[in-house]
Amino acid sequence: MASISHPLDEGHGHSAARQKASFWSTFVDQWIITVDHKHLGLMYIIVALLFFVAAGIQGGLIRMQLMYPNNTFLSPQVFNEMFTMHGTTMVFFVGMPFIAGLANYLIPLMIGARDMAFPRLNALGFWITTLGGILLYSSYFAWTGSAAGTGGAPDVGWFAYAPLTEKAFSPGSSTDFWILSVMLSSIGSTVTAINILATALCMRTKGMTLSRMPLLVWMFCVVSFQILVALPPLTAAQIMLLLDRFMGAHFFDTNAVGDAVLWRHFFWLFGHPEVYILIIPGFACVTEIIPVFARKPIFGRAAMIGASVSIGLISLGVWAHHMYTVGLPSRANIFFSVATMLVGVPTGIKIFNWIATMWGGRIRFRTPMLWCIAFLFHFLLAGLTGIMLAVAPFDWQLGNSYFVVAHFHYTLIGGLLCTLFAGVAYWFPKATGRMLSEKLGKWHFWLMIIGFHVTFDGLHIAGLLGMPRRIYTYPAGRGWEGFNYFSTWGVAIQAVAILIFVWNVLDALIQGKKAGNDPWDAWTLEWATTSPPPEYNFAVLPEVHSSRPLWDLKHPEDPDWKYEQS
Amino acid sequence: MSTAASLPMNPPIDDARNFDKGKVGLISLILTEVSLFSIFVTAYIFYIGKSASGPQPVDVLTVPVWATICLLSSSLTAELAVRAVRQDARSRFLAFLGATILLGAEFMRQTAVEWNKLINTDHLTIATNVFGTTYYSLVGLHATHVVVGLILLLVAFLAALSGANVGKHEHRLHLLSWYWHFVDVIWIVVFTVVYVVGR
Amino acid sequence: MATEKQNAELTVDLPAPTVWPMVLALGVTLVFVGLMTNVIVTLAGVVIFLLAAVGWWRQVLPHEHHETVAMDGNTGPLALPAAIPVVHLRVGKQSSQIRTAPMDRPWAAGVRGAAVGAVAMAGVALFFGLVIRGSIWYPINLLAAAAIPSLATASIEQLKEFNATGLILGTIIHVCTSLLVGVLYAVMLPMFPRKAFWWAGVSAPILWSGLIASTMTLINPALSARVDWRWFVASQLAFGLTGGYVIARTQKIESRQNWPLAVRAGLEAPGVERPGEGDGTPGA
Amino acid sequence: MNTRYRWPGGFLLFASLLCAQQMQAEGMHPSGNMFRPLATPARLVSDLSELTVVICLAVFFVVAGLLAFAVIRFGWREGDSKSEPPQVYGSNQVEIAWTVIPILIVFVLSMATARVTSEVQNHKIPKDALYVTVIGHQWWWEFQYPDFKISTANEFHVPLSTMAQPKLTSLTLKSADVSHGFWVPQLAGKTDVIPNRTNSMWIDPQETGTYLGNCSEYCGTQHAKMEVRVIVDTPEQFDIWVKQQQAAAANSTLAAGQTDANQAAFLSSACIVCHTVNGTSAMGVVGPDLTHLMSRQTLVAAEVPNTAANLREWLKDPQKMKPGNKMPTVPLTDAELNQMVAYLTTLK
Ligand code: HEA
Ligand code: HEA
Ligand code: HEC
Ligand code: CUA
Ligand SMILES: [Cu+2]
Repeated sequence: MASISHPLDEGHGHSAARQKASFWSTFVDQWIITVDHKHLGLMYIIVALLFFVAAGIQGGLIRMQLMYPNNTFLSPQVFNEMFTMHGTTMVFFVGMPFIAGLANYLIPLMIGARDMAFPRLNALGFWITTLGGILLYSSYFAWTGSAAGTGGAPDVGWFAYAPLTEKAFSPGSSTDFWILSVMLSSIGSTVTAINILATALCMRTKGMTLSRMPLLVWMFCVVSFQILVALPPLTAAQIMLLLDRFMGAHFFDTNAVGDAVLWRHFFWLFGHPEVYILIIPGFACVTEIIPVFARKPIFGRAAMIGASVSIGLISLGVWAHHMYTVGLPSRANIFFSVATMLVGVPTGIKIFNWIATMWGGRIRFRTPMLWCIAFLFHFLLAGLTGIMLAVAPFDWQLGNSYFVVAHFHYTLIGGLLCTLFAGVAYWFPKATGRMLSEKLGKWHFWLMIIGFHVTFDGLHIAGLLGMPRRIYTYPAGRGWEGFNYFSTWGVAIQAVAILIFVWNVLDALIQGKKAGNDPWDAWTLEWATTSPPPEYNFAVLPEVHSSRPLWDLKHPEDPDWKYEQS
Repeated sequence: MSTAASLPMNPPIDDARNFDKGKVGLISLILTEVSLFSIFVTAYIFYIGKSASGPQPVDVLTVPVWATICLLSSSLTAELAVRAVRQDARSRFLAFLGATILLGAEFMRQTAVEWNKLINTDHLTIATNVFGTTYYSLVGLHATHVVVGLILLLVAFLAALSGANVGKHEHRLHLLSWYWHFVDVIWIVVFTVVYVVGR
Repeated sequence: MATEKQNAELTVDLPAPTVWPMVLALGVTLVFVGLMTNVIVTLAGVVIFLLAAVGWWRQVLPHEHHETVAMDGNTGPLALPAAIPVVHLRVGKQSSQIRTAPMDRPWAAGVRGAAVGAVAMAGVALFFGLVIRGSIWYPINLLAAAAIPSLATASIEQLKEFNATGLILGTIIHVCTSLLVGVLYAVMLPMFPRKAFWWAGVSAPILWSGLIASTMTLINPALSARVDWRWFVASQLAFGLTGGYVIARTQKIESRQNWPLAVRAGLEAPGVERPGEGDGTPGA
Repeated sequence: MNTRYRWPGGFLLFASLLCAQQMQAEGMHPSGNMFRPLATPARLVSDLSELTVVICLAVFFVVAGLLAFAVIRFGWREGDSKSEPPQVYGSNQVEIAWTVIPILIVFVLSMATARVTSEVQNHKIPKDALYVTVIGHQWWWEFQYPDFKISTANEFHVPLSTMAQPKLTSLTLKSADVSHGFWVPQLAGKTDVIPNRTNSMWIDPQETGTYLGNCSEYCGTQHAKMEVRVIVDTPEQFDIWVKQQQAAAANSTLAAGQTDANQAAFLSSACIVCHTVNGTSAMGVVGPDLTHLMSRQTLVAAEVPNTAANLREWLKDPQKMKPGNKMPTVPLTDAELNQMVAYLTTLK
């Protein structure tokens, strides 16, 4: 659209009027050097999806190796690289960019702003995250030495416990790739978090007080707070590890007096809040979608905000539930057990509020809503297996077993992925102006759900039968074979589902039904502009009087602001 | 400017009780930095007294009184500089800003002298023992922040010298001074942990 | 919604596309790559970083760089789906003759009821301890055994002795559960259609005694092995009857019994009218 | 949209089936099934776990039931598009209720957790307990009995504990390199084995037999093949085993002048740098103690049964059997290989 303005141009930054630009320069303007929050948001999501396919294929390969006992499809070294890359990618280069993308795309639209508070910083965040991902994958092409673990992809697991990551046990550069690429992703996330907070707190349109701000934006504020507080422990620990590896420092060097448990504290001080950083955006999507399809406002709005904030706060103090087996004193184990179980309380409030929102409504079972219902069901189960893990003695048996693997895939696929698909299905018409096909959407939904259950349900039991995680192979005769065999087939079903999703998206882009401005008859501001929205979002910045501005507009006789205490 | 009818990106919004985005941004940044420092401080405290061999803090550290005075007073001069901008007193502003930079630079010089002594006289490097490891990383992390602050202050100073209208950038300078105060407060923590508790 | 003047020829200032953030990111990445390969790469990274920093700097200072975009002219009201009528809950009307204050402070009532119930329950338990087992500490220690392993494996004689941790923990457990149940009573009792007092005093304690009895071997093996269930149920009934009575009275719950559920449950919805609030304003 | 959706019902059925299976899952004996405990710590954990599972299942059925009901009862019907349902914003009373109930549940679970946690962790170790030091290596286990001055690898023996003759075994956990995890599900929960740190745990096995376990903390390439076997003996058998382990290695006491060609071949090879055979010049500590190699059921951290053929294959190319492990391939001719195997198989 506009030509790139040279920074040395005089005229204080107003580029000349628009000229007719070539395809390429338009493309570069819009998809490479853009600072438009909508384009950056979509770019984030596209990158996340690409990495998702990569990490998903890794997940599939992991499952293929574990399909049979004593399988030799992957060598131990390659298998270890596989789950490390899978976990790292899924968390840092799928989850984080996806939620950054959603935040970028939706927040300005929902609060009636023209862009994020710091548009250029936004671009920086995107590029630094993306380059981090590329750096991580370039490790595959790094020099591989003869001894195990000297080059190639990192093989230390996504939580990279010291001292396995020290030079003594992990020579070469594979671990450095892990440290540095994750660090880049952290910088990107921090930048995004600052931007989200500044946008939500400073760019709201007229009349949008904090108490009227959409719950999605509220939850992203909680997430941003968590990112700001919880990412630095990881970054700090990684800096220390780098100093150990490059300059001979001794932070985690157990050959000197370094302490292996210190790394675990620092990592989980980050790692636990991280899982809520991943799921709260999921909660946010669900909180926006369920009311629209149940045709009722969210039940207990204030409680929702309170629950999100308290999850954000409590989750900073429960990290040691990943460390019940390191030999902490019993007092510490009990404290962390209780604190961890307490997180169930605000989470429960949310689950109940969502169900209550559906209660008495007229639920329209379109794909976004189906994903939300599936999410509720899965997250309930995932949360309850979480409670089991939170009971310290139970965790002495379950920890680092396939039960944990099943728990967290329930939270991450049943929870996060379902909500992200819900979000994509819901906002796709807004972002592209086209509807996704309901038929393909339902195929995608059902295959994904079935595949997911086939893959992960049995793994709970394998875990209860003593199967440790992160093993590249296992002997026959311990009762694990069947569960592993079926689990692998589940991936194939999931893969088909994902392919259908991709097909659905491409098909909709090419020949999808026109969406119109407000296809779901929804209530938040993003539906009060065209689909896709213009560069400037709103020609006239809207003024709001309640938390459902479009409801007020559609029901002048019965507006929300009459019932809301402000 | 050129198009009078053009709408600003962020029109002034009256009633939504919006905050200032510069302040929100900076406070967020400070929040995340505090978190970062607290981890290094934790590591320092954790390893106090755990070095089996090599120089110990009591033997080699001397309390950096002068450096501390310099850095703390530079906060005062930074504050005075910002006030000068508000009162549109340009030369006073330049003087105080210059003083801030000089005091900060003196702090860095003191640090350099100390490190030089530690490395060359006491043979304490980051690899010597966990004291060296935690000492250099914590003090070094703080020093990095001082350097970044100094660069920003210097840029402001040069811009002002070359005739930029400082009054227009009052807000930015104000934020910069906040950052500088933050670096100062962190020094108080580092000082307490390294030279008081840890010695 | 439209508050700004509508003008088809309006333009808007948006931040211009810029390459510098991307270049800056590249610089940082190269610095990192250099750590693993060669200092030259790091140096290149630093140079790129500095270039980008300066470029970026000049773009925002002294003025932010904008491009001016014309609006499509379509600034009028948007086409939105036509609204359909809303069904209202219609419950306030039938019961509007009742004029009592709505329940606004369930906490206070719950705490008061809990206090009374807790004392009554403790009374029964202590009576049992003193008269039947011959030691006032016995029931306290049994309760505390839920959380203290040494008490869980103690002999009857040991259980009769004074135990400081036992006393503290037993008290905490007793007070906490009483408070929680009291608050629960205060919010739930109004929701029962009638005879709230009967529910609170008799049914609920019997219900939870049953629940506890079935899991007690797991929750508190010591208590389960040593408890006299008749006395246990009696103490629970003491809690329910006294606590429930206090709460029911405080809240005038009895008098609300013929209101519709939506009102009793305190639903906030247009159409649900709080008795006593007049007719104009819907529920708050 | 023709009918209403009934799929949550299906899910529920599926979930309950799963849970039933989970409660009954019948492993082999000895199995890794944590719900078949055969020692006190494992039993305490298993009881608490049952309570937890029961509570969670109850919560699950209630909440999933509510969800299913909402979905089925309030699903879209013909004619619903003509009006919007009543708009309900919330209810303090109901919300307080569903905040308090979970708090109560958490409270109950917390008490039980507190009791079991301290019961297991703060257990008093009696004076007559047997002490075993467990040392994790990349990718094998070393077991030392300080009282008997014996050392063995990957399998270790402990005495049975009965009501009549309680005998507790206390394990001291240390690591020689990175973090590992010691986990034998039927005896006790896992405890990490961490360098620069000493952890401990205790067991009192109540049935004789062989118990399987795995390293439970990722420790590098061969983490998968770092299995452990605990062999529970009657006190009598245990004493016999100890005596046998304390004896010097076979052939180590040959009179001067006598030679054993096989032994000589072994002692002149690189093996002695890493391995110990008591009474000989082989005193390496990098690899497992081989003094009584043949008394073990398996080789190389339970990778293969302990047979001469497997031993030969192992020596021929350790990297083939267990890629990445820390024993290098020592180049040996076929004849030398035979001599090695011949010697090692005498180490009863
Ligand atoms: C999105 C991610 C996500 C989420 C949301 C959660 C949520 C929870 N997780 Fe999970 N967890 C992970 C991702 C997640 N987890 C990952 C990735 C790991 C493994 C990391 C690794 O080792 O690689 C892990 C590991 C993990 C462990 C460590 C296991 C181990 O390694 O030994 C524990 C232990 O306590 C735990 C507990 C919990 C709990 C209690 C919750 C709670 O938040 C759940 C709360 C929800 C509910 C309880 C359900 C709804 C509530 C009600 C209906 C109310 C009534 C219920 C009660 C009162 C019980 N998780
Ligand atoms: C968002 C997070 C996320 C997601 C979505 C997933 C998705 C999947 N994961 Fe996950 N996983 C983690 C996060 C996640 N994982 C983490 C953090 C770990 C811990 C790592 C560690 O221990 O360090 C882990 C570990 C882990 C393990 C344990 C490894 C071990 O301990 O040894 C396994 C094993 O089954 C597994 C499997 C899978 C599978 C089958 C999927 C599937 O759902 C994937 C489905 C997607 C696709 C299949 C891709 C799309 C399909 C196509 C493009 C078609 C073509 C593809 C094929 C033909 C294969 N993962
Ligand atoms: C560099 C050190 C090293 C050398 C040299 C070495 N080994 Fe080993 N050995 C090991 C290690 C380490 C293991 C454990 C491997 C594992 O289980 O991961 C081992 C395991 C074994 C085992 C299996 C022990 C058991 O309890 O299962 C045997 C037998 C063995 N070595 C024999 C030999 C012989 C014979 C030689 C000489 C030809 C030899 N080793 C040379 C280090 C060495
Ligand atoms: Cu040792 Cu895993
Ligand atoms: Cu966690």
